[in-house]
Amino acid sequence: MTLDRLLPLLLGLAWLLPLASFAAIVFFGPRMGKGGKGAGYVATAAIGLAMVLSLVALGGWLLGNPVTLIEPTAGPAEEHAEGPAEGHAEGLAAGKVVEIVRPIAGNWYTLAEFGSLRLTIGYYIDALTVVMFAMVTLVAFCIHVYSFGYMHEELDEVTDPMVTADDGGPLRRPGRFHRFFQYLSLFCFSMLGLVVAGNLAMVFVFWELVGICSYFLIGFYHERSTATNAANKAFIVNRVGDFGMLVGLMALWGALGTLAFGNVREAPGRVSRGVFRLVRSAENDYRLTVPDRMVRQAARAEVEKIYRTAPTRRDAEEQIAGKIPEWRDEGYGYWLLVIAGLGIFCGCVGKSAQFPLHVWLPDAMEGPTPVSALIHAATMVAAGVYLVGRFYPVFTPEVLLVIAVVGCVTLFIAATIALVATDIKRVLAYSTVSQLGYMMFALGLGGWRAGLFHLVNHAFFKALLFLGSGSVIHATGTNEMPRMGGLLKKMPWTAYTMLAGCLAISGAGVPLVIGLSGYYSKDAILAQALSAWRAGSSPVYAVLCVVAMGAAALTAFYMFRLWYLTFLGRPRDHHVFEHAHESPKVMVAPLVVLAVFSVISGWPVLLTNLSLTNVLDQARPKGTEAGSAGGVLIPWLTAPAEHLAEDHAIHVPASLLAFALALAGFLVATAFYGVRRIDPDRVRRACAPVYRFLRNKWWFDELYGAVFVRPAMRISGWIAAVDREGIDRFVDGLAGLCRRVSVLDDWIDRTFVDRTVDRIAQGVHAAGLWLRTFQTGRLRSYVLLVAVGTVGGFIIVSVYWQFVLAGHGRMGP
Amino acid sequence: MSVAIQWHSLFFLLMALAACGAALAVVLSANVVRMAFWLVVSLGAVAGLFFLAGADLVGTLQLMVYVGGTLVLLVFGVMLTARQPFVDMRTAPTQWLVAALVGASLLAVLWQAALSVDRWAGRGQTLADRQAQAEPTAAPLGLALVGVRVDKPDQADPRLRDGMAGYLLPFEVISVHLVVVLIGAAHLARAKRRPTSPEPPQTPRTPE
Amino acid sequence: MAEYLKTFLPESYAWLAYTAAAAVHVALLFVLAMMIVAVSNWAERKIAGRLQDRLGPTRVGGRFGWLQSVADGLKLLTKEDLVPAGADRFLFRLAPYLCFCASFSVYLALPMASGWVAQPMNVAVFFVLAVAGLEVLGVILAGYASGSKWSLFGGMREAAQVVSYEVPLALCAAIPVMVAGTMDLVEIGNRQAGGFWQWQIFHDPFTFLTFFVFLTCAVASVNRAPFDLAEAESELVAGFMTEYSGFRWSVFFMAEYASMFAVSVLGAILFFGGWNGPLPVASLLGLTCENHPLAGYLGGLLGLCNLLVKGYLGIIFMMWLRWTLPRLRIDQVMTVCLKYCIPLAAAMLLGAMLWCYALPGGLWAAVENFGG
Amino acid sequence: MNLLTQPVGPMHYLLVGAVLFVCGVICMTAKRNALGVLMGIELVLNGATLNFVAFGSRFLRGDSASSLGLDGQLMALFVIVLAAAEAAVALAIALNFYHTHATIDVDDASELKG
Repeated sequence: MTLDRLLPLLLGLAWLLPLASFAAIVFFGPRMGKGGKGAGYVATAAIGLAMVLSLVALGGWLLGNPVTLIEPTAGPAEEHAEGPAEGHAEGLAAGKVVEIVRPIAGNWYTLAEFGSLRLTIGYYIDALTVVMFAMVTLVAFCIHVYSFGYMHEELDEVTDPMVTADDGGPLRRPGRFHRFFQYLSLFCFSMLGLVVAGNLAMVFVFWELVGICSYFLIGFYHERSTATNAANKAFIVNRVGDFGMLVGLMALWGALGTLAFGNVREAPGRVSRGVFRLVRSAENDYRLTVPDRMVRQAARAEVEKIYRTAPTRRDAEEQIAGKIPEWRDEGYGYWLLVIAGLGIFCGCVGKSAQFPLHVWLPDAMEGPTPVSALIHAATMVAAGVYLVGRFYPVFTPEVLLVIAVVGCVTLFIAATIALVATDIKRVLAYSTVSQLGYMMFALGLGGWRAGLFHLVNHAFFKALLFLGSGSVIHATGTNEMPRMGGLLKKMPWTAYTMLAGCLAISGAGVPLVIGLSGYYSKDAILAQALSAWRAGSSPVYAVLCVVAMGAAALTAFYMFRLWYLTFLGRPRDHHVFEHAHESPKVMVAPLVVLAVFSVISGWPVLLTNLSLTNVLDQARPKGTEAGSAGGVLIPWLTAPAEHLAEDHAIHVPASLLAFALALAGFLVATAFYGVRRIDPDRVRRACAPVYRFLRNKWWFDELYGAVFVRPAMRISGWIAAVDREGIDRFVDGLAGLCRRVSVLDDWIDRTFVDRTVDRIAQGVHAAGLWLRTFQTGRLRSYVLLVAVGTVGGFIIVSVYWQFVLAGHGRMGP
Repeated sequence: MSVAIQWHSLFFLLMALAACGAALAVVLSANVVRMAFWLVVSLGAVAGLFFLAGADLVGTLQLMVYVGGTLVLLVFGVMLTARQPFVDMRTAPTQWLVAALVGASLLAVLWQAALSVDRWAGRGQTLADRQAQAEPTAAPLGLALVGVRVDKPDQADPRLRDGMAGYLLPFEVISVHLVVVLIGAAHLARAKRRPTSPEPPQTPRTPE
Repeated sequence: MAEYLKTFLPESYAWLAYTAAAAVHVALLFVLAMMIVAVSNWAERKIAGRLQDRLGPTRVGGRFGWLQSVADGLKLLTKEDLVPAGADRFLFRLAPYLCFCASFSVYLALPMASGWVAQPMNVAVFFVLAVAGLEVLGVILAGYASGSKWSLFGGMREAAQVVSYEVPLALCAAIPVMVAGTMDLVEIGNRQAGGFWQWQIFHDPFTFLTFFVFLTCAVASVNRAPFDLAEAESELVAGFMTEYSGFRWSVFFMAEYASMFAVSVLGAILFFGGWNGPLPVASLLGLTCENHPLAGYLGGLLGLCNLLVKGYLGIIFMMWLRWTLPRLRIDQVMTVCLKYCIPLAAAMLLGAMLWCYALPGGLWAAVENFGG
Repeated sequence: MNLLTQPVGPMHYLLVGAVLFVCGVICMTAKRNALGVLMGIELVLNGATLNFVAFGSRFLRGDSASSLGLDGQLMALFVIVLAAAEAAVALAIALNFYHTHATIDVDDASELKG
């Protein structure tokens, strides 16, 4: 079996296994063992099997497509870029790049065809897909295992101290162990479907499925009003993004007539082009060009004009075909492409909690901690980044700039808020937002590989951090860091694995030699930023670069603040401290596994070309390897080729700078909380306005409340008033009129209709009384009547025959 | 012309006379058991008529189902209810008269109808013709019941020829009908506990 | 035969030929039936004696008392023929003849050897079953007409029993019919020509099991012990025959033996190859019509002997049963029919059907195919 | 009309059928015993069956093309089977009636009188 056939099979199975588990739990969940414990085994087995399949697929991919290094080809950057970019390109293009491997695209099943729209269940498999599969299933498996420990209370009746029941005491409710795993399974299915999806329609479906799972899981403790509010918030905020995504989808579909990513061989010799090859066609050297159909769509007015003037249809078509390059140069259709890109990115903003839609993610921490780890750190929010990466070839430079700016703003805002948050999970949530911002930022600056590399690494260490914090919460029963402290002795495994996570996220390592995973990816991002600064002609890039660097320091600071507050120092709440204990093995084991991955996932395999970055690079969209420069709308845009950032001139300073900043953050945090040289309270008082600003999360919630929520409420109040005063009155009047008419009608009914009917009924009654005399109740007289009737009928028919029909011919021969 | 005596006709006459005579006897006998006996004779003679008409399967079935099954059941019923007052139940002479009148008029109509078509007289055939036409009917009938008509190969419509014209559906319907009827009859006729009190009978107990 | 006779007669007397042929057939069959009755009567006494560890008839006609039947017949003929006062005289007199007619009519369609049959019939199996079932009418009428409580009970029991047992009997008969693919008894018998492994009882496991159900139902349908409730002498004096004596009583007796033999022969033809012996002696010796009409005649005689032996084995088996097993109660009789025989027969029918579908050639052909 | 020298045709069967039918009707009208009525029904059904067989028989008609053929016999089969079913139910009803009213006089079954 070739890889083309094997991979869809393996990944398809890995994708559908959680669905099977979901279905099984939906139907039989409550009956699976005591309290639904079997549901956990089923779900874990499913995702475990999916993990094995994904790892086999990964192995198969690596065997079938070994990483090969080639000389970078001269890309469009060299040809088009003017000014400083050229110099770099000439001087620095020394490194080798990874050969791009053709993706495997196809359809499993066609759902429906409406005209030219084909809704299919397709796949688009490249190195990114395979790596994502392995990562998602691995992390999900760890989290499933961990959930056995974390959710074990749900096996029995649960007492929820945070909800007051009707009788005033804490709410008691039956456990929902199986339901938790049911949602986890559905979520895994949706996420894997999103990753393997071969077209945008499918992506959208799974996108929404992921959203609904998130909704379910955030609202898992649905008796708590905070949880339901958070679930609603997440759902609604995501809808805002999805609206943009729908706009993008429609723009693409309307202009291109297809939603498939890659080229799909529908029949031998017939290949339908996907979006990627339409936008970056091989004839055009994979350069981003506006497709013909899109140009035509945009230049509809001209097309109609030609049709009106041209003598025949064929002439018109020929004229149009001749004019299309001209129109393209005039910029027709480019806007459409930009809108499509912005729309898709809008969806990603919602899902990946980017500014300005980042507000839902911290609230989503109301869900159980494994959910936070799985969804709101490792996978679902990564979906946005993943989609940006997947859809990368279609983004125009302008869109890329927007992405970079949004990412930059997000990473900065989130990092600042994380500085002052005290809820351990919220710190991590803001850190997640910030890290996602980093990924977007990298992608926007052309750092495709850097962004996705960070995505994978982040999934490992953020899952680790969340699970660790879950372990802490599990042990202490509180989320508030000020009530913790000194837990290092009580729970060493959790503490040290979390330390590994903190180091990883901060980018610790020996500069230029070796480091934890975060070191590599964050380095790559910052190097790309530096590269863009140096390649770009605009100060915007400088600002972006500086902000990102600064936020790196903040990252180190808040992470170590978290760690110090939690694990070091004197116990601040003795009750909590006494209560604390190390978590059970089933929770610790996933922590260790994830810690190992957080440490090593960035390391290359010695003596080979094999490393996560190189494997990811195999999936790099064709035509983006050489970067881009200059947009049609804004001329100074640039996204330098990524291999340029590996040059020592950029890489070394970026690396050192990043390390220095992280170290600075770490030292400051140590000074504040580790050795307590600086009293945090004093600083807080000194910068009270800033503190309040950050403490209130930049007043985003209040801002949205004032700008969107309250006006909406007020408008709806007005509308309700109109409804009450205008429409209701009108309807009431109509009803009154109806009553009058019906009174009249009633009179007519009684006087005329009823009397007629009564008469008829009386007549029928009398006839019945007369007829009943014939029903003697004697069987024999009935038979007699039947016989007499038969004879009579015969006689009548024959007489009729004789006298009426006799003249028209006789029966018989 | 003693040569041309048609044996077939002779036997027909015998059987027809037996059937009609026995039927008349059924009408005229007052004793219900004798009625049953004469009915047996009449139906047996009808079975003979079926054989004479070349319908051997129908004749056998008549013997088996009708005479052997239905009538035994009937006689069984007669015996179950054979208390002396019911064995000889006389009918009023006026009712006899009315019945006879109606019957006679019906017979007149039917008789006239039977004689009115010349083709039905069956003239102009020889015994040899008939014997040449004698053929087994069991297999074609069975095939027709399962939906294959072998006797009508000249059917124009190929869909009908390919078996749609058979009697599969009526066969199934009648089979199910028979099962339902038998179960229903068993349920109806099952022995019930007589209520000892003057109260109306209780709800029938469910059969075990 | 009529054709043969016609050659001797002038054209205008052809009807005489038919009449003569019919008369000969009837006479032959009647003699056969009478012989069977006589021999069975004697055999029954002897077998009963042996089974009860006594000698049975020994005096009349030499050593084995083989003239006992004749003596019995003479005795019965000379007995006074009584008609009870409360009886329905007409039906009382008619009933025994009706009984005998029914069981004798069965012989019309029973072939005695290949082609030796009074009336070749396309639906012979069916006809035999139908006519054999008519015997019950005579019994019922006898029971009623006697005007006696015992007789009426006997008749009712008979009616219930026979109507019930006809169902599994017909089902069991349907299985060999289905296997053979015809209802013509001559055809069924001819298909089993060859060795005993060609007999239909060895066609497949289902027919093998079916035979035993058939046996049970056959015994029940001819009212033999242990199903002889209609004439249960310990409870009903003698059942429907209580009031009969003399010649009429003997007619009932004849009817019983005649139908016993008829059912045995039917079973023999359906399951045991009919006139085909366990080894194909006749064809080995060349006794077939193809060689010479006379040879065919001899072969037919041999077949007749075969069939008589088989039929007699059946009768002897029934006698053995009668003198061995106690009588069942009426509810047990009904239970055996409704709860065991019918479901078993239906299951066998289904099984045989599937077998025919899967292995049309039967067990032997399957084995042969397997070997080849 | 010398029946002995003339071939039998459907007409003769029809006449026999008519006699049976009429006898059945008279039975149904004149007999007070429920089982007598039942027997009348059987006679009527047999008269009808006879007609079917007669029309379906190739034996009786020279023009076999216009005969009912097997259809007539099939109808007859159905009639016989349905008659069996009918007899079973009717007998069950009669017995039930006998159980509840201690009589089988159909004239006593007049509770549904109008």
